Amino acid sequence: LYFPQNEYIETVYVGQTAGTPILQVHAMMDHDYERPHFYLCYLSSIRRPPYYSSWFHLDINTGVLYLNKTLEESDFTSLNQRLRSVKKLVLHAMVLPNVPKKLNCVSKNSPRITLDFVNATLPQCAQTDMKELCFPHRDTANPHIMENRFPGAIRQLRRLTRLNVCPNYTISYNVESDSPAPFAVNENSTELVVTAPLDREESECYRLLLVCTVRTEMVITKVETSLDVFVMDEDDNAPYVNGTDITDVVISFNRTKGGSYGTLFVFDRDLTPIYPIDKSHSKYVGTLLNGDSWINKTFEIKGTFSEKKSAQGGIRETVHDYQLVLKRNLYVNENRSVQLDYLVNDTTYPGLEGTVLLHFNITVLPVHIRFANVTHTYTLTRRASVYAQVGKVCVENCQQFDGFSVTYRLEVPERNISADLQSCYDAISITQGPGEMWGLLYVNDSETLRRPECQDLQYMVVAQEEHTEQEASTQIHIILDGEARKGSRESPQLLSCAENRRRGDCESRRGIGATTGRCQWRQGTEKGISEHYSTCSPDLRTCPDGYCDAVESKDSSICPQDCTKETVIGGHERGVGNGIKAGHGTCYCYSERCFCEKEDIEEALCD
Amino acid sequence: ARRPRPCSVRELELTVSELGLGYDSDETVLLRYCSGQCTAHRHNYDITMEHMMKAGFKGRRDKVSKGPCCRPTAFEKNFSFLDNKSRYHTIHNVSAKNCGCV
Amino acid sequence: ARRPRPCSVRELELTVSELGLGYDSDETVLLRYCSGQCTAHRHNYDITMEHMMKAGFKGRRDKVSKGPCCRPTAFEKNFSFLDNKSRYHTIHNVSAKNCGCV
Amino acid sequence: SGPRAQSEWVDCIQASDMCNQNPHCSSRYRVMRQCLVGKEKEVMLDNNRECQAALEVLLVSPLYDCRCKRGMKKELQCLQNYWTIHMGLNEGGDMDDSSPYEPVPPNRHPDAFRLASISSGCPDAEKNCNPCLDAAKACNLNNSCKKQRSSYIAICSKGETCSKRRCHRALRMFLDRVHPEFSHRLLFCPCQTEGCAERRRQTIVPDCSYIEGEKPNCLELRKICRQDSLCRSRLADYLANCWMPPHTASTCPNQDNHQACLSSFTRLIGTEMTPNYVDNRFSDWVISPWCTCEGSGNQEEECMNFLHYFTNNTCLSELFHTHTHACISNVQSITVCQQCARTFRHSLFRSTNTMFLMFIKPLKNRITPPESGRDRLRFLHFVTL
Repeated sequence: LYFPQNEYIETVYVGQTAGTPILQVHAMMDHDYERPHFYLCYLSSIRRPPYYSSWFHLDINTGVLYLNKTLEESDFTSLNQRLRSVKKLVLHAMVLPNVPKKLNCVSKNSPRITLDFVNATLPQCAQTDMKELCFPHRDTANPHIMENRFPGAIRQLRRLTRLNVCPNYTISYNVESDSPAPFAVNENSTELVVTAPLDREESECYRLLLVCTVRTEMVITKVETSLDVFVMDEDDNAPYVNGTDITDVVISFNRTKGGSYGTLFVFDRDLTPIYPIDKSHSKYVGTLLNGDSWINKTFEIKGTFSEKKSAQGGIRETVHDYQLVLKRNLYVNENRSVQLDYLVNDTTYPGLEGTVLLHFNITVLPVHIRFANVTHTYTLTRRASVYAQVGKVCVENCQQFDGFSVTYRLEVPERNISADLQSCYDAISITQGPGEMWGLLYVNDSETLRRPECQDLQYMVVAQEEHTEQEASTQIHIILDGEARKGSRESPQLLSCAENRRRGDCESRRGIGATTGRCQWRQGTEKGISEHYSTCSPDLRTCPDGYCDAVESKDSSICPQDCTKETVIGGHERGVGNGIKAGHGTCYCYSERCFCEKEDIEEALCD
Repeated sequence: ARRPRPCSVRELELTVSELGLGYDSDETVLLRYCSGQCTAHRHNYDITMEHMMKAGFKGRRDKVSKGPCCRPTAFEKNFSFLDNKSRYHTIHNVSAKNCGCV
Repeated sequence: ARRPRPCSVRELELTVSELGLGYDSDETVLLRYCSGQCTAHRHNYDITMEHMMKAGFKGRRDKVSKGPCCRPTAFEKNFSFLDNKSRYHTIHNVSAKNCGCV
Repeated sequence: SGPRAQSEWVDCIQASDMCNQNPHCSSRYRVMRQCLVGKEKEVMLDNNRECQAALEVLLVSPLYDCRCKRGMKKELQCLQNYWTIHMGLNEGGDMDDSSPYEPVPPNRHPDAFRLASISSGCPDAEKNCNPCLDAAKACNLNNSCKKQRSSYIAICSKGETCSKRRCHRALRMFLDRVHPEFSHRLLFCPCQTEGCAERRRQTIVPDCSYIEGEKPNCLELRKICRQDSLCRSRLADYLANCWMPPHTASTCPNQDNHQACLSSFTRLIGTEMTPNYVDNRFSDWVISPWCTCEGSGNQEEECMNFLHYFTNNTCLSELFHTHTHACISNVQSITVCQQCARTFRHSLFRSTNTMFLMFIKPLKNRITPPESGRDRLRFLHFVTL
């Protein structure tokens, strides 16, 4: 048994006599053998009922609430509700299929009856307009009827407190709706009745038009009001697959823990509420059917669901999507094919077909660590400064790798060479940022670059995969161009190119990280704060590019535009984490802080 | 002639765009800046520096300040505003809270 | 071009008479003074002041300092000497102990 | 007896002190606090004899009738004391709470005039006037407002690393310390351009204070709010001062007291139930907490009813109507299930208040136009020949 309505509102007046009907509560059957027994009960924690509850009586069979005593003015004043010209009497009703020993209100299914007690007498017929006669003053809650249940009365249309106000009026009701709806009015009891079981998946809500006809000798008046009747969902639909229940998944370069690789969808015409969070999520349960330990150790299925509207009729339904997710990183040499079966079970569906079986055909391909068979040749001027970037080395497909790491190292191919020549190879080093799959070649010792004996440098770059130690190597050839100078010494502390604020200074000065030996000027063109601000850089290919790479992070003066965490004065926008994403005019940096300001700056002097 | 005003906080209402920092915002800000004379705060050092500047600094070309400067001694913490593209920015140390001869 | 030297303490040996304070004494003093660049210590305030000066201060003629000044942040306490007429004198705050951009 | 005069209310800190000075009351007060600790409070209240006995004593103590003053010192402690008693009395279920704050005094002087200063619209002549920009300018020229505004913006606009909790606290401090003349003007400036409406939407720095990942269900958000004394109190106060059931004559409670509604709406900002403009529409704007009624299952109507406290609030929308000729987003009740609208072949236009109904051919024209509000009552009179 359940109440289709969780709130009833009516007004009571001084002078209304004992036995006066006030309103009628209704209960709907869950099973046809149930017979409702109605009781008043008391929700508030003090088990003692409010003292005014004795003024009312709820008929155990009909659910009609009557006055148990005539309401006096003293009753009104006895209610210690300050500030109220209309005082509120709150009762709760309960329905049981039998007669209980002890009445314990369960708040979830005890509709609240709110009676506005007015310190005045019931308006006479002349002062009662048709609306008041036909329908309750304030809109009460809309009925909610569980689908697949039995027909029955859902609401008393007649305003019971006004039954005898206009004795020579005859009041009748009927119900209309635009599209066919299984509702009617019981002319004898003036109750609105649902005449057939409802199906939420067909219609979630019926908007009815209640027509109250008031006949007097001379005039017929019709008063209409609309009423929404909602249909409550229960799990009466099995899950189904729309299209395919099988998907092929290939795992190759990206084999990282947490990666998702394939999705299958299961549909359910029923609802899956997200509130309350703790209860609603347990409805669908999924189980991996394979006993294979490798599969259990490696994969999991992540299920999420969302509500959508059906194409036909816009009825709410649920889509569950199931994604194959890696539980761990896979080694590069993992190479196998498996089929994963996942049983989805709609745990609250009573029928037998409450499950759907999903199939993930998984192919894990090995990853080969190899260089493209191309000789990598780089040209580098002997004037390059320390930390100048020479180039990037990367095994094949490295940009798509995830879930494992590859490290790079330089090796000198020729063994039997003089110590002098051996030291030439100190000129270049390789480095790698955290999580980066490529290596960056950079000048490690600029003095060596300028030694005449150091001509062309041939290195072996060896790439090694972390777990399997699979290796690959390739030869790189660095051609040193420009004039060698014996014993030339670089000034011990190279300046940061970023300190220069004007093109002239910038392009005339050496700077740390400068690939050509000289700093490079970038001229901004836009007004205001722009990502294309003017600045002086060691290498415009990599600085500024919004990314503090592995070489730049070796020394904060190489490319403060990308790496600084210091204060920036002037109009600017910070990069994510660090650096200057956008600046006003020219951006330049000293060790303590950076500045972005309009270009035409003379030396700032004291006055 | 009127006695030159001593170093003190002055106020000027302008839009954020008019600050010249490159931000494009029509919001207004009450900019407080320092201006005024500091002659009354000079030390022997300043008199010596002025003399050295006139007498030529024994061949050196160092530039020195001829006297105390009227400068902010404290800034208003920060000033936040919404620019004309509905993005928030916060500028630090743009408006003087107190001024002094330093 | 050499990078402009930042604001720091500089030293110069000269006689007391050369201080330009009017004392006549051949005793020598190691005068410490402040000189050098303060551009690296500017605030948003200074960039704004500079912009205002160029853009014309909304009709005002207030003079403002365009940036931090390289100034003594502490003085050597005092310096005593015997002048050429064998009389002792003590001068205060004539030599900088520390310098800073303020 | 009319509403109690302002000074008559005992605040719940004084009431708690008075109870603590009475051994009979203080012991029960301690018991009650134990009863409400932890998740089992419903069971404890219903079945534990000691809890029930304690509640009976406290019902006749000063704690039953105490209230809190908005913005009072130790406001949170006062509210916690209030809920110690009233949490136990709440009828359970999803009934709306009564406000723990002192009732708003009757609206002696219609505040339409004062509202004019808050929401002064644009003189039609001035094309690109932007009342929200003017509000920001006014704030920036007031030392305290500028300082407080910069403070919360600096905290709330830290991008990915912003802390919603710290941002909410900073917003509450701004709204507590700055005079409503400035804060209300920033929040409720009437707009006639999208630029202005976007600035208005940005006032509370929504990326940090409002938007957060996937929207929770509104009933879930209400549950979370009710677990926090401050949020619960301010939500109850908002409903008390801003919500009028759809078909009642006046648009605002307390005799059309818009100002009281604005204040209680503003005090919701910085709690879990922080409301904001959902987009930069300037006329047909919608205000809502960050939540959805999707996934409400069988409680969609209850969820929509709760959401309507914000999205269909005649008191809030009325506020701007007089100043901005904005079309009221007086949406009656957004039909809870779209399907209802279709089955009955009538449609609610969001921005106008007109409804076309299939109607029985009248012999005489209507007596009274359909009223606003959910049960559109229609009177058709026939004279029997």
